[in-house]
Amino acid sequence: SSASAAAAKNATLAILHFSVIKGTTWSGAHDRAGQRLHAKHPNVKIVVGNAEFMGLPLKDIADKYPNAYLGSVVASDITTKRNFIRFFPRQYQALYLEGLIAGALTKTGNVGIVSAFPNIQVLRRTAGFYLGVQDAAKALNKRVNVYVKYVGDWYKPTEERDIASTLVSQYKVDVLTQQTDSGSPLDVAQEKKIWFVGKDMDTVGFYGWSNTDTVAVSFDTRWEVLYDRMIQDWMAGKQNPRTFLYLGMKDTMTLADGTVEPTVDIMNNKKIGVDAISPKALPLIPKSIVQLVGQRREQMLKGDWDPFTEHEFVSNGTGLELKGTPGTPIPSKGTVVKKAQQVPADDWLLGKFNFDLDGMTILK
Amino acid sequence: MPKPLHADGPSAEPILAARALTKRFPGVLALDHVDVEVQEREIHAILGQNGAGKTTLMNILFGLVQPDEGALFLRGHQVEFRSPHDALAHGIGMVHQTRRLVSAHTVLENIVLGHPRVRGVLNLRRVAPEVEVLCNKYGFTVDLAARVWQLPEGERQWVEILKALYRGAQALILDEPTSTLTPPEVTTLLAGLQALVRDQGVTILLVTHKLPIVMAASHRVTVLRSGKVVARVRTADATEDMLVRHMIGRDIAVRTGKRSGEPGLPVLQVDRLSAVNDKGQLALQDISFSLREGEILGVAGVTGNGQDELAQVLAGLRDAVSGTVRFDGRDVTGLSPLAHWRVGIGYVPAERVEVASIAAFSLVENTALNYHFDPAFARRGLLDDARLEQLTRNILSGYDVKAPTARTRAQHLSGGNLQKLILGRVLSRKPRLLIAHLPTQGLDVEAAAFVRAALLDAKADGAAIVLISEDLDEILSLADWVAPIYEGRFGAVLPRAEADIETVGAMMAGWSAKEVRVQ
Amino acid sequence: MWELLARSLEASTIFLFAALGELINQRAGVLNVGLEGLMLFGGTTAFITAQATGSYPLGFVAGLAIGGLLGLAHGFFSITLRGDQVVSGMGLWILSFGLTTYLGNPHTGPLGLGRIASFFGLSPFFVLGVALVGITWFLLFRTTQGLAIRSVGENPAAAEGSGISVTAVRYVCVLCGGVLAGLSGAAYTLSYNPVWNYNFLMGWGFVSLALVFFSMWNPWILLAGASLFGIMWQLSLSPELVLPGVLSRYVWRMVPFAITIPILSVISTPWFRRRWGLARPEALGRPYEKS
Amino acid sequence: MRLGRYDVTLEPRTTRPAFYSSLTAAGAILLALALASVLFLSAQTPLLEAYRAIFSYAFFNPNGLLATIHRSIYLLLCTYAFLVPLRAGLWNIGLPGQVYAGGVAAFAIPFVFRTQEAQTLSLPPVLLILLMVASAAAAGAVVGGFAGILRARFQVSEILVTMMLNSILFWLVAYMIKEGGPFMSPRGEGESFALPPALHAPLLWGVPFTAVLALGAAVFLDILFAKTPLGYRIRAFGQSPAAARYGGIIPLALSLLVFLLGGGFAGLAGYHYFAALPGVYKISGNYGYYGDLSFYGIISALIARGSSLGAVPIAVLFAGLSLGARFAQGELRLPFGVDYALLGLLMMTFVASHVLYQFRVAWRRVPSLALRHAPTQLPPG
Ligand SMILES: Nc1ncnc2c1ncn2[C@@H]1O[C@H](COP(=O)(O)OP(=O)(O)OP(=O)(O)O)[C@@H](O)[C@H]1O
Ligand SMILES: Nc1ncnc2c1ncn2[C@@H]1O[C@H](COP(=O)(O)OP(=O)(O)OP(=O)(O)O)[C@@H](O)[C@H]1O
Ligand SMILES: [Mg+2]
Ligand SMILES: [Mg+2]
Repeated sequence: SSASAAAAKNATLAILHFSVIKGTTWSGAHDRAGQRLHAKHPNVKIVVGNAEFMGLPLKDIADKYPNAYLGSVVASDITTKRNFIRFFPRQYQALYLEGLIAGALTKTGNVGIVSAFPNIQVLRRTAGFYLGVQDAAKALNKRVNVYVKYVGDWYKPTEERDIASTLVSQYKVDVLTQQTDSGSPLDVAQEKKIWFVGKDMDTVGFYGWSNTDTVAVSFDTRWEVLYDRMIQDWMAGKQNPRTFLYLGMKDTMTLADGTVEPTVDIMNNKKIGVDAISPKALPLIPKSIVQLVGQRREQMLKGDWDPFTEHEFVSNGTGLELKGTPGTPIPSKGTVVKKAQQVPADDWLLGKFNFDLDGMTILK
Repeated sequence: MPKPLHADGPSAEPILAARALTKRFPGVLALDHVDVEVQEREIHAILGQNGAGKTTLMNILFGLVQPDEGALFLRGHQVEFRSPHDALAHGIGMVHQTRRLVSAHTVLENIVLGHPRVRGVLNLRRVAPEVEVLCNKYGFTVDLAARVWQLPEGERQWVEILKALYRGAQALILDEPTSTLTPPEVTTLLAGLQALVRDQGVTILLVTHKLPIVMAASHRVTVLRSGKVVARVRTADATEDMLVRHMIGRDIAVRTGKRSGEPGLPVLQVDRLSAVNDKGQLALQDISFSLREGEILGVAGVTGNGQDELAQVLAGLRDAVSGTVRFDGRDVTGLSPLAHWRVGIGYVPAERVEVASIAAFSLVENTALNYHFDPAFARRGLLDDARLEQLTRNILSGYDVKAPTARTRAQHLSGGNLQKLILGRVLSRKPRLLIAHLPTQGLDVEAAAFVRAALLDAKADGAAIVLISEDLDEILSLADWVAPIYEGRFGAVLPRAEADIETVGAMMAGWSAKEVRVQ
Repeated sequence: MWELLARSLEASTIFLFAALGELINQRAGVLNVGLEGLMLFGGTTAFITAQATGSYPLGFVAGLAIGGLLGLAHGFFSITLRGDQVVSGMGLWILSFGLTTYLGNPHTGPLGLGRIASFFGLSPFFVLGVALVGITWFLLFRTTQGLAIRSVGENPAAAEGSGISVTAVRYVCVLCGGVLAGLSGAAYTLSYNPVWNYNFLMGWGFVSLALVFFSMWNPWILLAGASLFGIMWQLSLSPELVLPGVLSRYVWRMVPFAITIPILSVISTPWFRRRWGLARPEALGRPYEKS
Repeated sequence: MRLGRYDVTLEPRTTRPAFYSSLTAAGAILLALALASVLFLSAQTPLLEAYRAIFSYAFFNPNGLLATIHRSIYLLLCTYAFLVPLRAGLWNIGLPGQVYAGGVAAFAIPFVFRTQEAQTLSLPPVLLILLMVASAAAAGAVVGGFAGILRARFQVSEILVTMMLNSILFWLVAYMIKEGGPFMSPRGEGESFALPPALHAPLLWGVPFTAVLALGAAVFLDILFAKTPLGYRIRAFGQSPAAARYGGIIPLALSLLVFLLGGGFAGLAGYHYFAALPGVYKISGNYGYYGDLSFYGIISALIARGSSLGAVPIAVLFAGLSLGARFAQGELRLPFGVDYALLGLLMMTFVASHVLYQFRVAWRRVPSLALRHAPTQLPPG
């Protein structure tokens, strides 16, 4: 999880990430956010570090520090307080675009996801990707299976590699993506000469991991957009004017160098939009799909379209049963959880999305 | 570069000479300007008490230990041995006080180990005939493919000698070669050594503290005392008395034990007892005997014939596979070691450093080893340190243990003093049955006499004692019953009166009672 | 299926190299429980070097060298200073665990070099591993040098008395052991999973250590044990290929480690030792003092 | 080694003054800190600032100090878990596994009594908390005892068994808290359900009561080893198992006992971290990090040379150092892993000091070859 806190008049933004590793996709993006904010708000002290917490989640200490402004990434808990905000980027929008590309690229008709373990965040993002794959399949009139194989943890590079390898060798996957944090699945894709679709960050552009011969496209999360909103609120003397920030492609910020960037976007080797598609992959993707990618992206940047609104949600009967009272059981297979064209509530997406979409194959 | 020993013809120079050798160990001056000269084709005995420095001297001659001062000469040429490798290259072989064979390897592997001519790929089939030729020459038969641990002790000794000879040793150092042999084996060995000198021109350095052996086998003697040479004599010119005086430096003050009365009630009945060793082989078979208060059973035998197992089973440290041990009429087979202490069975193991004491512990803490379970030494759940210290002081004074204080660590005690402390500690529990395994091994004459007297005292106080020893003289002087042990069986349990040294010696070598009588 | 098997065998090479080195160590009487540390350090150094220079050979050289150095450090402590070998081994492990975490961290992520070529998907290291097993076996049991090594591990005093330098033999063996542990680490980070992360072994070194005990100090049994363990490890990651949906993936993940314990117990029973002999080097873990 | 006319060797010390052991411990720690400066310099961080950041955060910043105290308790309990078997000559490197077991067992109590669903208590909270403490200690003890019994019964290497148990329990925790596992948080975030406030461990001056356990145990263990028959038996067994057996000590019982006791302490450490720390009160997703951290317990026990009282300042120092290093890392933008590096350096200097402690360097003149003339024959007598 991640948090920002500013103190007194001379504002300080502290971004604490608990992930042990720098050099992962997730933490790397946070690190970069700190740097960009530092450039944009030179008078605000920005501290980024691996947080050592012997306890003390921000929610609990919020009352103790009424003058601080605290926030935390949503994993699924969406409770908030007066000076405690929750935030998350709408990564599923970029994932939908990636799904379109992945669905178009596969020749074997098998797309694989190396995933951490089912939780709301993972299930929701995977759903975005899956809808993209299926839209591409429909448009191209082919069948595409999406296989999900869980590692059991966010960061287990060795296991991630082996699970990726198994997807390729046993399930004939020729487009691979991940819902984990290490570079192993990417490395497998490169080794097996199949296409890879990236997560959280443009690793080709920022880490130099691999190249566009392997990475067809990636999506990039700009946490700084979220933090920037919070800094601006703080400097305007407002604490938590909203309950949560759930920003997507239509929400942007202007960086110190004048670039305007949306919260999430597809990106690869520092190129964005349709240009982000690997030059080597581009000829392999039917024009209609490339056009569709560009069109949907434009619509989402404007806020005119959203895959989760467009499509209906049909449960696969798999996912994650949420306990507690009242619990949220996994909707049984075939259940239409949400009708097409219906706008899903943000708190439902963030706190209740607990199933896979119909047609996915979850390997157990 | 001096030539190897065998490359030279006869000469007036001593074949091997040590000049002004000095060696210090932390706290001990082991050798103090020692000069030794060994002439070609002689058996040269090095005589001395425990700790006189014999082994240290030999280790220097063999390159295992480097002297602090002094030098070695081979036929008048100075040499420096940085390791046994150098000594071996110069034709010096050594058979150590403690067996130095790899027991997991075969005889042949042991013989070729480290041999300079056997290099690279190990082709034992090519080597075997050569070794067999050597065996035939000395009239010695051994299964070259046998693993060393399967051999009896006497044969192992020969394997070591064979190994030295196979390497072409012209001078052979034998450190206490007889200490683990039966009397008949000793006779065979000495005859063999004499033949080596006579027929092969080998020179032998024989280390021992046993006078009869010196008198029987050697040509000349060098006597060491406290690291100094105190005498050099031709054996022909020497008497046993004279050598003893050189060795000890004065007359021995021997303490004698109390005289005991008649034996009392039966204490121990052992019935058809069998046990296995750590390798799972039957090491003790059908042992039966009984013992009364005030009696000593002497178990005589060469190490490795089941003595360890016998002592351990009697002390509760090893399970019997069959048979029973009854103590005071009660079946104690299979009871825990602690229960054995509690009922009044005391045990003085052979391994005084490894088993009977804890080197890093103080003497008081070592005393607690036999008292930590005793309610009389606990107060409110804590060990009664003051009482333990008092008891330790009593043992130190009562058993003539030389130690700075009761808080000294056990590792700072010499072997003899440690043994007296252990014996005193065990006897302070007033055991009704005492198992004493090799209680005087490695002790000098005085300390050994003290220990024997203490055993007699205990006997006079009514303890039954199982005395396990390799020293036949000791057994014959102390025991009421003598049981020669060979390969895990008692040859017989003889009353002292019927036990003479030849009979027992023969039985220790595996002769049955019948065979002995026929002889 | 072949790919899965090939991958399993590649995993087993990691165990094999390290365990083979440890076996040589132990045959000479030196116990190094810090195997995992040597592998971590060797692997990390190899990775950083290969990444910096872009050269696999240099990476391997660096990994082997650091493994050898750490082996010698263990040797200095346990042979020359006659220290407690467990203390030294544990020291090396924690030292390596701590330092590699720090040193390797900026390199977290994929290596970024082309893959080392394989024969029909089979790692060349497996072939090398099998060859090394054969060589080690021949060396230990069919040469005089091997006899010397085994004697030093059984009864160093006897070996010294036969003109063998116990110290020299042990140093050579700890060097070999260290180099092989370094090779194991390097094979891990350069070939098995060329993606660096902190504490990447997660106990594989300890499994290797256990394998030496399983092997009864015989290289061929070691090869079998390592292969079996490699297969078990790989299957535990893809249980659905064998028993779909039977147990939770988390339970499967425990299996390879869990199986180690009963095997260790069985081979430690007196029954087993009696039946199959006590192969454990007699002087294992005991410092040797001359004379 | 020869240097000119002198032979330089390392010789075992015959006497070891008592103060020497504290001196070497202090030396080892100082040396490790000095070596750490290489890390700071290589990261181009001003040295003084780095050390200032570490120490001022760890011991003078109110938040840092509190965290240091919390972590000290954890490290101390881990230290005992290693120290008790060590006194019996056995190596318990299963601290992480036993910590995990303790955490899982502590949470089993509210799980069994269904408090996590209803947030209502069927039993008085004090009783439930006691049950949690007992169950954590018992679970740690069972995991430790398992290694102990294998060691005693079959001579199975306790190092290997405890290490395997670490991996097994790591995945057991994952099983319990993730993917619909029994203890999964109601929202399935990869961590356990949170304890209801009534089951939060009571605080004394802001510090959980486990502090009392940790400090009490230091005194208890010190008395145990110095004065009681049991402590004597453990020490005797640690020095020489053969002698201990000779003295009537039952190896099986003792190996089992020290591992039960050690495991129990590690279980308590698990309770402390997961169920007693203000703000945590759940098995967090990063529980693996605390497994790694428990290895500091090995070093503090070794540096304290098996003294539980001596371990207290060392554990506090290590707690502060590891926290301070993490803080400095964020503050001064040091690379990740400074705390791990410090752990490694401490271990290295410990092993070095271990040598210094047992040896001294001896200089001796190379033997002169000037010989006295040797008389060839002494007159007999
Ligand atoms: N490695 C060593 N370290 C310290 N002291 C030693 C060492 N080896 C021998 N000593 C001491 O040197 C002295 C001479 O020992 P040495 O073994 O040479 O005597 P010995 O005459 O062979 O006695 P024994 O008849 O008992 O074999 C003894 O006091 C012994 O304790
Ligand atoms: N390895 C050693 N390290 C330290 N001190 C030793 C060592 N060996 C012997 N000593 C010390 O040297 C002294 C003599 O010991 P040693 O065993 O040689 O006695 P000893 O002359 O054989 O007497 P005893 O006949 O009683 O055995 C003792 O004080 C002993 O503590
Ligand atoms: Mg001697
Ligand atoms: Mg002596």
